[in-house]
Amino acid sequence: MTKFTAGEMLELRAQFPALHQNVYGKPLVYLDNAATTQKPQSVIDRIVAYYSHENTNIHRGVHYLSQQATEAYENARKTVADFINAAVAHEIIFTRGTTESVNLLAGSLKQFLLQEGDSVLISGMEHHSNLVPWQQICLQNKTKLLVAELTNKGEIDLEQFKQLLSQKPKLVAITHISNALGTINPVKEMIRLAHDFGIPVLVDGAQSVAHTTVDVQDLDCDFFVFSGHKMFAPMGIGVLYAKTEWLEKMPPWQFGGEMVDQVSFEETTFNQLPFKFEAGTPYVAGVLGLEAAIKFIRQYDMKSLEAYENGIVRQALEMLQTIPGMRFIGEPIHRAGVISFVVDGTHPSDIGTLVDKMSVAVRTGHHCAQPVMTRFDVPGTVRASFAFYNTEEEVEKLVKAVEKAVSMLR
Amino acid sequence: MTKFTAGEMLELRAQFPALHQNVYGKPLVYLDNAATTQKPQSVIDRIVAYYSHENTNIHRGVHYLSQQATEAYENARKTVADFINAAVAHEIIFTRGTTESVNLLAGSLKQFLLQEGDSVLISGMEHHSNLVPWQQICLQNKTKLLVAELTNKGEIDLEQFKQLLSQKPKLVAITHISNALGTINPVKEMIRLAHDFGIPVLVDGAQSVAHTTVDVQDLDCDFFVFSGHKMFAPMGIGVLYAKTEWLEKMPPWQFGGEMVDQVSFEETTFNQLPFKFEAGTPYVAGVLGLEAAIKFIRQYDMKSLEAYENGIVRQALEMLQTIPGMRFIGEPIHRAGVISFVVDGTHPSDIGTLVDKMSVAVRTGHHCAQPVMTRFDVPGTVRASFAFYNTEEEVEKLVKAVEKAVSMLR
Amino acid sequence: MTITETQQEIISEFSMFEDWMDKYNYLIEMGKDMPKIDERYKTNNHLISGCQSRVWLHSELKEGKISFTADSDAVITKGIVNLLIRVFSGHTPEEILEANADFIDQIGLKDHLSPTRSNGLVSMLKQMKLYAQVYKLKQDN
Amino acid sequence: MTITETQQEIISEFSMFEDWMDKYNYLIEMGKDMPKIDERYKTNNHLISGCQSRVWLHSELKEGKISFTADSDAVITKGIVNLLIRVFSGHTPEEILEANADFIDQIGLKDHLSPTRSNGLVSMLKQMKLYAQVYKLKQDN
Ligand SMILES: Cc1ncc(COP(=O)(O)O)c(C=O)c1O
Ligand SMILES: Cc1ncc(COP(=O)(O)O)c(C=O)c1O
Repeated sequence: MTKFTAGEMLELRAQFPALHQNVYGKPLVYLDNAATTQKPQSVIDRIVAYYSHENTNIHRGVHYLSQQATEAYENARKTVADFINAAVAHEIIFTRGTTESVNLLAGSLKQFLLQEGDSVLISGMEHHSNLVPWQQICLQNKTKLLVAELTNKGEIDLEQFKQLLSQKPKLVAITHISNALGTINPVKEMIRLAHDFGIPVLVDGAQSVAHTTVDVQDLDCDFFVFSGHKMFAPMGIGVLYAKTEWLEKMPPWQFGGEMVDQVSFEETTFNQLPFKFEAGTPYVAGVLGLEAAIKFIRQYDMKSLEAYENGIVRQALEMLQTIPGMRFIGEPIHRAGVISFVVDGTHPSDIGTLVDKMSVAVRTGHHCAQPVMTRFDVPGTVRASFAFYNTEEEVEKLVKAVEKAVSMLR
Repeated sequence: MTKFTAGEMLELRAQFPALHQNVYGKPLVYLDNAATTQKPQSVIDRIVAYYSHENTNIHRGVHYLSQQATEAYENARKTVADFINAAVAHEIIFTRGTTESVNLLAGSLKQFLLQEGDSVLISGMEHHSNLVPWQQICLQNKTKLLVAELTNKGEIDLEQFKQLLSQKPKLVAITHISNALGTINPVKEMIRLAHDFGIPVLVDGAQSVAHTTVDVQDLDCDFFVFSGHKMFAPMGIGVLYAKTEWLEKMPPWQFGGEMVDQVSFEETTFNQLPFKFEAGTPYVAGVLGLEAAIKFIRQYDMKSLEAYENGIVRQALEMLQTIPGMRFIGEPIHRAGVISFVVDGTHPSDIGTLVDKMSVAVRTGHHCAQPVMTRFDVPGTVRASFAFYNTEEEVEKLVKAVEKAVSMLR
Repeated sequence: MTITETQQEIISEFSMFEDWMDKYNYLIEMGKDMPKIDERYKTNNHLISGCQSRVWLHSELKEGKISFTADSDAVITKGIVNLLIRVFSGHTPEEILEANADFIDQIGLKDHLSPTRSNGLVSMLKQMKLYAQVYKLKQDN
Repeated sequence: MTITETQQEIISEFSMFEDWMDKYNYLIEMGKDMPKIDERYKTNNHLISGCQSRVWLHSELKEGKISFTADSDAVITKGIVNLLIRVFSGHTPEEILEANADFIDQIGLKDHLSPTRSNGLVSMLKQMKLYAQVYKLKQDN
């Protein structure tokens, strides 16, 4: 593993135009990366090139532009498959994002897998997007929702998880990395445990793809979902990965466009994989932008990026904890680029408002994980979330801003 | 109404970079606009500006960028509402496109409107995206699918339509303009007829928004759906318009993200309109790109654009019909920018392949409207589809290319 | 003092601040100073939705004039509510319904006014006007 | 002639064409000249999916060698199928399985080879190899 020098980091950072702007007259310190990441110039350029010279509707078109764009689109699918090491390209289904991926899966599985009396197992740290779809389907199909509890450190209680597995839920749906706590779950281990009971596992990778190398075959997960916009790609594009055997069993969820084969008023037969699941005109520019983001990341050694980012996060934790009254929500042993905290005697939204005025962009609130807030009995948290383009200097600015905010509020 | 001069048209056309490129060494003649339109520079620039300086996740964020982007996003909703004259902005729900809009509607209505023994009325010229969702829901819910038949000219048989209405279907779903035939349906009249029976009407506006002024209050439709990419906006963004009274009755369809209000493991309450229907991180860049496209169109007088485009289409029809064996599929009295045809003794795909080599991009096949092909007993058609940036010269090139192709094939 | 006069007074107070720090310090001050709401009104019924922090608002009509009391778990939010109360409390429903809240803009809190702002200043204003509307209807009947 | 030799022959034929017109005229020619398929094989069973035009492909094993016949409703497609038949017909399953179809690229029809191309040249090739595979399995048993 090669270590990144500060100079190399600045070069990488220079490629993100949105990071180089002033807010309230001072340089923006962008620490809301768990919500969405900024985009490198190469991603922006790819979109511009597409709309300037390549734009067309794809599949079934015989004309030149359509042929070219179709090939580019399908090549991008291969790039994405490689990126998470899917066995074949058709296991990559393009969606709008993590939320739609989960909804697609839920909408399809509920037709044959999740029936009355069955159960689905999630964890206590799920984002609403990997919670509410299951909850609602459970309500519709009279299926039971089982919840793996969290320890005080904000980790999944593995013992209780194992007990819940013995109730034989039909599906386990867990997040790889918690956007509210920063916890990295031992998903590989958890998948092994679930598979011992013959239970398929969905991993919500929204927070992991930008921070660590993902290998779906090594994890052996049955389903994996993520969003482009959280990994330096455009908004509006995401992925559902599923093992072929599942995709073959799953009925389609949305209808129309390229996903059909033969249509009469009486019946419709559906197209082969992956098209069966991609209804309507595909978002070609988004898919090519996602490919550009992957190519951007791949220029670097992911392990080095991860190590650099972990260093930044460690520094932030150390400095923040010197602030009197600092309470971290989530103190997992394995943590990715998210730090959630409250400060005794202050409200998270007040801190957010004040540090914003000091040009530091953090998020406050429940982070779409209200049950986590309930579990830790806080009205919300302040969340600083990092990407590999953040610097030590920015960490210092964050800490100063929080210190100042706290001193104003007390 | 001011008439466009040829010079003004060239100025407008100059703003579309993708129209100014060579294919096989000759200038591209892009006549596949019903599949997707090209984008003006202002739309591309808007996307670039967003990702370069404004990119962030919206709603609930207290920091500066998030506030700004949230406001921009909600302002764009107002622009879209104005564009189709919706009564209030929250009647605009952002989706991925027409297909998703119809699926959202179908997925929501099936929960309370379309039950066993009920029926849904569509027409014989629907795009698969406004056919298969209803067909599949009918299959699931044992609802009947009624189909308004087409005349030999490719128009809806209004007499039969009225008879079908008297069977009291629960919903009428019809296209405004047929992408396969070019027919402009008398939707205002048809909505009036349906409302006389108390039946709500969905209008598929995928082909109309780029070609004519749409006023949903004047039409009095209950639902209206369209795609950005067919009206000079980015791919991956679309709209579901619905009257407030319907949106209030409709249960949400996708879950997660901003669409919830309170979440516990036991239950979830949903957010107010329009958020209830927008699950997951919104595609902000797409929405702002759609707004930019609307602003682009609004610089011009829509009636003049329409008149110009109609002139081009008339010219194409007149010139094409001099080709021996030419048979138009669809000869409606009211036609928008689509011409579908076959030439006796030739196969559409052969013509498509050959005119492509002459740098003319048309589409061949069933245009995702297989029942129309069955109705007219053709294996597919050649479809030339126009936008207001096409020129008389391009029409001449199209006709020459088709002539040459036919002479080669015979 | 009329509503407009109070607003003018607030505007001139704020005009003395040199930077955002002074301004927010003052808001925090006002948040801390806000008269306590009766605890029994801190129920879900009095909660204003659309705020990231919780805001409870209570109103009473006494001799034709509305008095507002409120609380919030966030102190800046409380400061802003306190401003609103100072402006609107003690006035008749009609006066409140006619008044605008332009002073917010002029004291540089405009960004809190965005309809999408999660601290919900707009929701508070709406709720106050709603109360005024209800009292007016009651009087008219 | 071996498969490779036929491919070489076709490549040199195509090398004489000056432009795309000549080439497609030749393909059209070959489409029109293609020996008729027995009408009873023009059924859905023989239809190749993934083509915009319909293509029917039939095969027979005679004395260890496969002969292909085909038809299509589109004449350029027919011309391309005819090329494929000329190359592969009359060879053993093993020969067909081992052969590549690189000549397509060299005669400038590469764009028809894209897996997403709707005229389904790839599907035709696949189907021919599939037949060869099946006959080989039958022989081996
Ligand atoms: C009439 C009509 N309806 C629906 C659609 C589907 O639109 P989209 O693919 O953008 O979802 C189209 C375009 O293909 C169309 O022309
Ligand atoms: C863990 C997790 N899951 C799901 C989501 C939802 O992703 P999206 O909003 O892109 O659909 C997010 C991001 O908000 C997340 O952090």
